[in-house]
Amino acid sequence: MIVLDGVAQVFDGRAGPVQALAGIDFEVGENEFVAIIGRSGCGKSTLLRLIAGLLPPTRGRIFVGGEPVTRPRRDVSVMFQRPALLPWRSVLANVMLPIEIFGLERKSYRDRAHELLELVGLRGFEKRLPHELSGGMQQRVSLCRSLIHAPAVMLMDEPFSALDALTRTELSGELQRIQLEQPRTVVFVTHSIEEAVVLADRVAVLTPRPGRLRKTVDLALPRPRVPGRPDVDQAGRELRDLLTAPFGEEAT
Amino acid sequence: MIVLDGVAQVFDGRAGPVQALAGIDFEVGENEFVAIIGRSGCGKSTLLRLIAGLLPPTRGRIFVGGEPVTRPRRDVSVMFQRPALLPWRSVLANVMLPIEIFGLERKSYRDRAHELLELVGLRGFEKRLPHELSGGMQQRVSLCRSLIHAPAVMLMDEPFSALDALTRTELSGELQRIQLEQPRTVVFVTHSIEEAVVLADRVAVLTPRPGRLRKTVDLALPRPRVPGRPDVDQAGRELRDLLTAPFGEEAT
Amino acid sequence: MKARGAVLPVVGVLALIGLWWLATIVFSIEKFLVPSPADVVASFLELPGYLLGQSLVTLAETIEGFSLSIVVGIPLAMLIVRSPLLERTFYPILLAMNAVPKIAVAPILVVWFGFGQGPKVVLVVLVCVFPVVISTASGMKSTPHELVELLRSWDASRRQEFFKLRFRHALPQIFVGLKVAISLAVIGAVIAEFVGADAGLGFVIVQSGASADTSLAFAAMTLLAIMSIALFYGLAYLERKLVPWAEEHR
Amino acid sequence: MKARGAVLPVVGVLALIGLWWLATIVFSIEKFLVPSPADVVASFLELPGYLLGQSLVTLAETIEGFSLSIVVGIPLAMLIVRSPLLERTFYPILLAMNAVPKIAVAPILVVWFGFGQGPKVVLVVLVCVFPVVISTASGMKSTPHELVELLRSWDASRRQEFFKLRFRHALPQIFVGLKVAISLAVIGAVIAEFVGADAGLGFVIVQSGASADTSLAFAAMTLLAIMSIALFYGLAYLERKLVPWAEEHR
Amino acid sequence: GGSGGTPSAGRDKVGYLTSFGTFGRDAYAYVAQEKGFFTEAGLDVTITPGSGTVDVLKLVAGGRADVGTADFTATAITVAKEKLPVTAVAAVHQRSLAAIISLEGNGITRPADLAGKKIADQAGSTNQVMFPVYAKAAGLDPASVRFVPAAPPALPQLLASRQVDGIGQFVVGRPLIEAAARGKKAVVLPYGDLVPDLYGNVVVTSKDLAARNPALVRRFTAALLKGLGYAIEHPDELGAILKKYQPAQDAGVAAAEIGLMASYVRPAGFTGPLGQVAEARVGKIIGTLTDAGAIPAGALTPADVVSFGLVPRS
Ligand SMILES: Nc1ncnc2c1ncn2[C@@H]1O[C@H](COP(=O)(O)OP(=O)(O)OP(=O)(O)O)[C@@H](O)[C@H]1O
Ligand SMILES: Nc1ncnc2c1ncn2[C@@H]1O[C@H](COP(=O)(O)OP(=O)(O)OP(=O)(O)O)[C@@H](O)[C@H]1O
Ligand SMILES: Cc1ncc(C[n+]2csc(CCO)c2C)c(N)n1
Ligand SMILES: [Mg+2]
Ligand SMILES: [Mg+2]
Repeated sequence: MIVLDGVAQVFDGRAGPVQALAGIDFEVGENEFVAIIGRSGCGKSTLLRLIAGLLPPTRGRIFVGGEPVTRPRRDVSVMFQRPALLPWRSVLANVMLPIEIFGLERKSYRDRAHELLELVGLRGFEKRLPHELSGGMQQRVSLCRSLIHAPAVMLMDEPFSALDALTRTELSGELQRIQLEQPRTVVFVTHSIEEAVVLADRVAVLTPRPGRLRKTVDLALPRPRVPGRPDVDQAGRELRDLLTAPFGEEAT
Repeated sequence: MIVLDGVAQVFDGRAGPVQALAGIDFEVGENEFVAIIGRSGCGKSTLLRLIAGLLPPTRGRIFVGGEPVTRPRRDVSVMFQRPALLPWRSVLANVMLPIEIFGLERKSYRDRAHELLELVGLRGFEKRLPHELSGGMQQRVSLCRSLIHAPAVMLMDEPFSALDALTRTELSGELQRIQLEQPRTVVFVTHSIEEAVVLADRVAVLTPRPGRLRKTVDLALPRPRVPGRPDVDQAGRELRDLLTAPFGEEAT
Repeated sequence: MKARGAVLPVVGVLALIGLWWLATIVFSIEKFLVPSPADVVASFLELPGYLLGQSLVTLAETIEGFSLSIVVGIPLAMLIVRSPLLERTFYPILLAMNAVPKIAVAPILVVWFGFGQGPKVVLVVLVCVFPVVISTASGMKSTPHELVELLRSWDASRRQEFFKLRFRHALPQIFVGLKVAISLAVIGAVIAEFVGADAGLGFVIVQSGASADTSLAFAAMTLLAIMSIALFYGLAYLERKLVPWAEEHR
Repeated sequence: MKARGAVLPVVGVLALIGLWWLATIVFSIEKFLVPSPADVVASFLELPGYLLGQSLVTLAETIEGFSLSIVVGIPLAMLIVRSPLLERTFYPILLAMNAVPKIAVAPILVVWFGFGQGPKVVLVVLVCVFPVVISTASGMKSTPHELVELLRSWDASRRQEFFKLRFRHALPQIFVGLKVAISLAVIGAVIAEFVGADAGLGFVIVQSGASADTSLAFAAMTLLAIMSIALFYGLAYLERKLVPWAEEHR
Repeated sequence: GGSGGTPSAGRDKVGYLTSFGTFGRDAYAYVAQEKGFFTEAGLDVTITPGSGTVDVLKLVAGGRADVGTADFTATAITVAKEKLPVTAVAAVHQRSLAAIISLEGNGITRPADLAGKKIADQAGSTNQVMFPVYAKAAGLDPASVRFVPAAPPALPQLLASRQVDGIGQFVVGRPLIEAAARGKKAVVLPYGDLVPDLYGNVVVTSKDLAARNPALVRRFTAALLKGLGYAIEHPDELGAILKKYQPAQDAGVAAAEIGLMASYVRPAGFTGPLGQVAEARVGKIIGTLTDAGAIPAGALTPADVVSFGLVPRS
């Protein structure tokens, strides 16, 4: 579904260029759930923006569904690292925004919006403005917005980073359920190994800046997975050990 | 050092009032490190803003160092949940901002700023502007800024939420080391039980909205603590069980 | 902002009038130069109906021209924001048009458009389209990059990017432009009336000027000031209705 | 924005001149109404030294008045932002002053300040202080709440809040105000020169207007346009130097 | 600047305002300056272009200028209505320059042709105020002529572009109008032909200065009138002199204007000294203005508006 071929990204800043990503060759299969793990600043968000067609790569080529990516596609949805809510829109109106943009019939999606808000624990907050919400609540609104329509590819950038452990577990459980019911291609950036192990079919580990693909780990554990299950926890420990181990030749 | 006496907070929004905190009675001793845990939207950030004197409580009284809090104090520093960097200032200039505000001599703090940036892995980014940084890098700049001077009280709102597991562990280790060398009163909001167990002398658990003090847990484990040490992990498990258990009469 | 909110502006205006009155007395300024508020009120009371009628003429021209400026200026600003090429090409033209003193152009407009309302409305547009364009364009350009990227990620059309995002984001700044423009609009209408009109407050001012009836001229100018202030607060009211989300929480 | 960046504005202006020329030919507009660019250039070449000298007079008044507006306007805006009380009291006064057509005030200013540069500078200030104040105030008010709270958390003084934060945040909007004001400043100087002046481009326009020497009037207006555009781009250049952080990344 | 370059030691400073700008019709002041008449009179004169009668009167009354030139009719009305403390001390034009100017082909050759026509003029100008008087003298119903107000600079353009049939002008405006109309001949209908009593411009000063320093006022008036006399006798020189002080002016037009003006400064049969103002005539003008409704009855006496003691005598 997604193919990255020799992708590199260099940003030109005031204080000289920054190499964010270098020589990424990577594929994500149809309906595969891939988690991306890597140290802060290694280029995870940049990678998502490249796949989303929001940024042309400095080098290399990117394909989604067999077509080269030149601009954003409607069947690819992005949930950004920051909530990016429109400050003048109520919670509900923010969630409904993609529906408006796609010109879909609002009425038929309004119930879904309410369901999603209920699911993430924001019932009763539909009419509030973003600045009246806590950080985690804003992130949950952003999550609902990215789930309101059913894209073929979902790119999610640390979707649960501002949430408490409990809500996090609940929501990652929900995400797993949705994925089992209606499988999609998901690229999911996270800092939580536990989350990666519960959700992902495969975990891609990036090296620190410039981000290269250090390793990918297949997780062939039966679903639904829950944290605490011995095999899940075991996979988590292995992944953690891998991450803590010194880098080989790729280390900066 | 910090005393909260019957503190409650109600926000008046367009869509009616929201009770964020209700009847909080709580004390933090001098040089005590208290971690606050609670579900998203339960009022943790609001609690910090109240202690910082940025918001007058709807009900109740707050004291810091024996004096009632009516406005922000310079010996209390806040690290906000969002990085809140000045977009036109370079990384270094953002870190130096409190020094400028306090009218302290810049030269003598510049080295410290460089050290802190080095510590959080931002060496070489001193001259960049915030929008050239990744989310986690911005958060680390904000962390350096809150550490540049030595306040008596530090209020930290999910300081490591945007960081990967490794950086997180490193930085919480650093924070522990600093706290051992120069003890301060710290109120530390976190969603990570592991972090709370490693850092805190005491963990305060809030109920969901409206936030009430559900329980406080003393952690009398020897320092320095590292994750993976059996007693630390054990405390973590206990805390997690406590959180996952259904609420008593306080449940919403 | 209810009843109490109206007290201070009134105090401010009363203070201004008091100062003016005091000045005419203390510096014994001649009436033909600066009449006292009493003279001005007396002048108004001589011809209240006539003066209000003339005010309505000026008001109509002002509102017509101002509305037209919005209709012309906002799409122009969008074009400018959309294409840096158009920006670089159009801006200097706009600037050149804006740089010409309108009083110097007014006679040409009269020759072209005759003595009716036409040239007045055109002049109002010429005077106030620039602040509308520049503030709208600046407001739309300052839309946070992350929100623009959000809409782009959905492959939103340019139109959607403008109307659902940039325009809404720019509203506070657009209103600053409109507030500057509305005063200019009133003045533009008056200037146009200086040149070839037989009605409107500008005409009253010229005519009273011709006979050094300074009190009458001041009465007309006071009516202009009232009109201008009322229009400004009308805009401010509209702004509060349209941009209710607290200003600082952007 | 180097050499290539200058091409488009030049193209725009040339297109404008071309259109103007074409119009004078196609509609066979009489020279006394709208002279062709050739007539205007000929008019300029008759008295190049004189006209440039008059331009300098107007330029000096413009820059003096404009600078004074900044010096007066920005602190005023700070007062307004600082205290809603002052805002509600001052705004109507400012509005009233802004609402009065300045041409009507010009003679009074001459009586008070004499025939020198004084009344011209005062008029320029009266004309352009309002956009400066309103855009500065609006820019400072729109500072994100989280940044204001950050500074408050350090118990920063009001002065620091203004200079380290609000002012810097408002700079792009302040520049919008300045860009609107600079054109008004030029026009203000010209209007002031209509009355009680014996130098400046405004004086040249009055003289030529009354003698139906439209080519000369257009030459003067062209010089004004050039001056105005140059000042505008000077401001734009200053803005790029002072606000280098990309506009959208706020 | 308008003042001469000679040192001003020991001379009295006088600020002078022309009636409107620095056209040929007002250029005699520069002649007096250039020919040294002011210096001879012990005066250091600064010439500033005025911006119309009312502004001149205000500036003189307010003490910003010592002396100025203004239309007499407008001065009388202004003094009567607004009690401006100004007074006339000499006449520049013995007959009013006010006129209606039209163009050949507009169907206007004589005053009676004005019936049913559209005339543009500055709001409240002398031409408009005095039109009923002129119309009556011409046997015309004033109501049959439609006046549309327009700013002075627009007038020639409105006429040339045929937006209107005629415009209010001074007779000396003929060269300008013909220049603007490119080839077409102007038709000039001077009010003075039918209403010969009206004065044109007069020299005005403040009542205060007239009382305080009458000698200075006399000296100035004499020197200015000497310049006026020289100007109408040497129109060719005037163009060059004006051009020297005001480079933007057209020397040819200025010479033509002053040439046309000569017979209004010194009309045929006029034997009095330059600048003369006759009390009886002023009384008659006031009567006419009162009849025309321009000033309230009994609001003005000749002495209110003219300091006959300062007026030049032979
Ligand atoms: N300015 C405000 N206006 C209205 N309601 C507010 C405001 N700030 C916070 N709230 C409400 O107060 C409650 C607590 O918010 P707070 O930000 O303190 O939560 P939190 O515990 O920090 O959550 P998180 O973990 O998601 O950051 C929320 O329900 C929120 O909607
Ligand atoms: N617009 C930009 N201009 C310049 N440099 C940039 C820009 N965006 C990102 N970078 C740089 O690219 C690198 C990767 O950034 P990116 O945001 O992709 O990191 P990340 O892996 O998402 O980090 P985090 O976990 O902290 O969010 C960083 O070094 C950052 O400084
Ligand atoms: C009463 C009166 N008439 C005319 C003018 C203005 N003015 C001076 S020269 C000129 C002729 C050029 O068209 C005109 C109209 C005035 N100020 N006052
Ligand atoms: Mg990121
Ligand atoms: Mg929070």
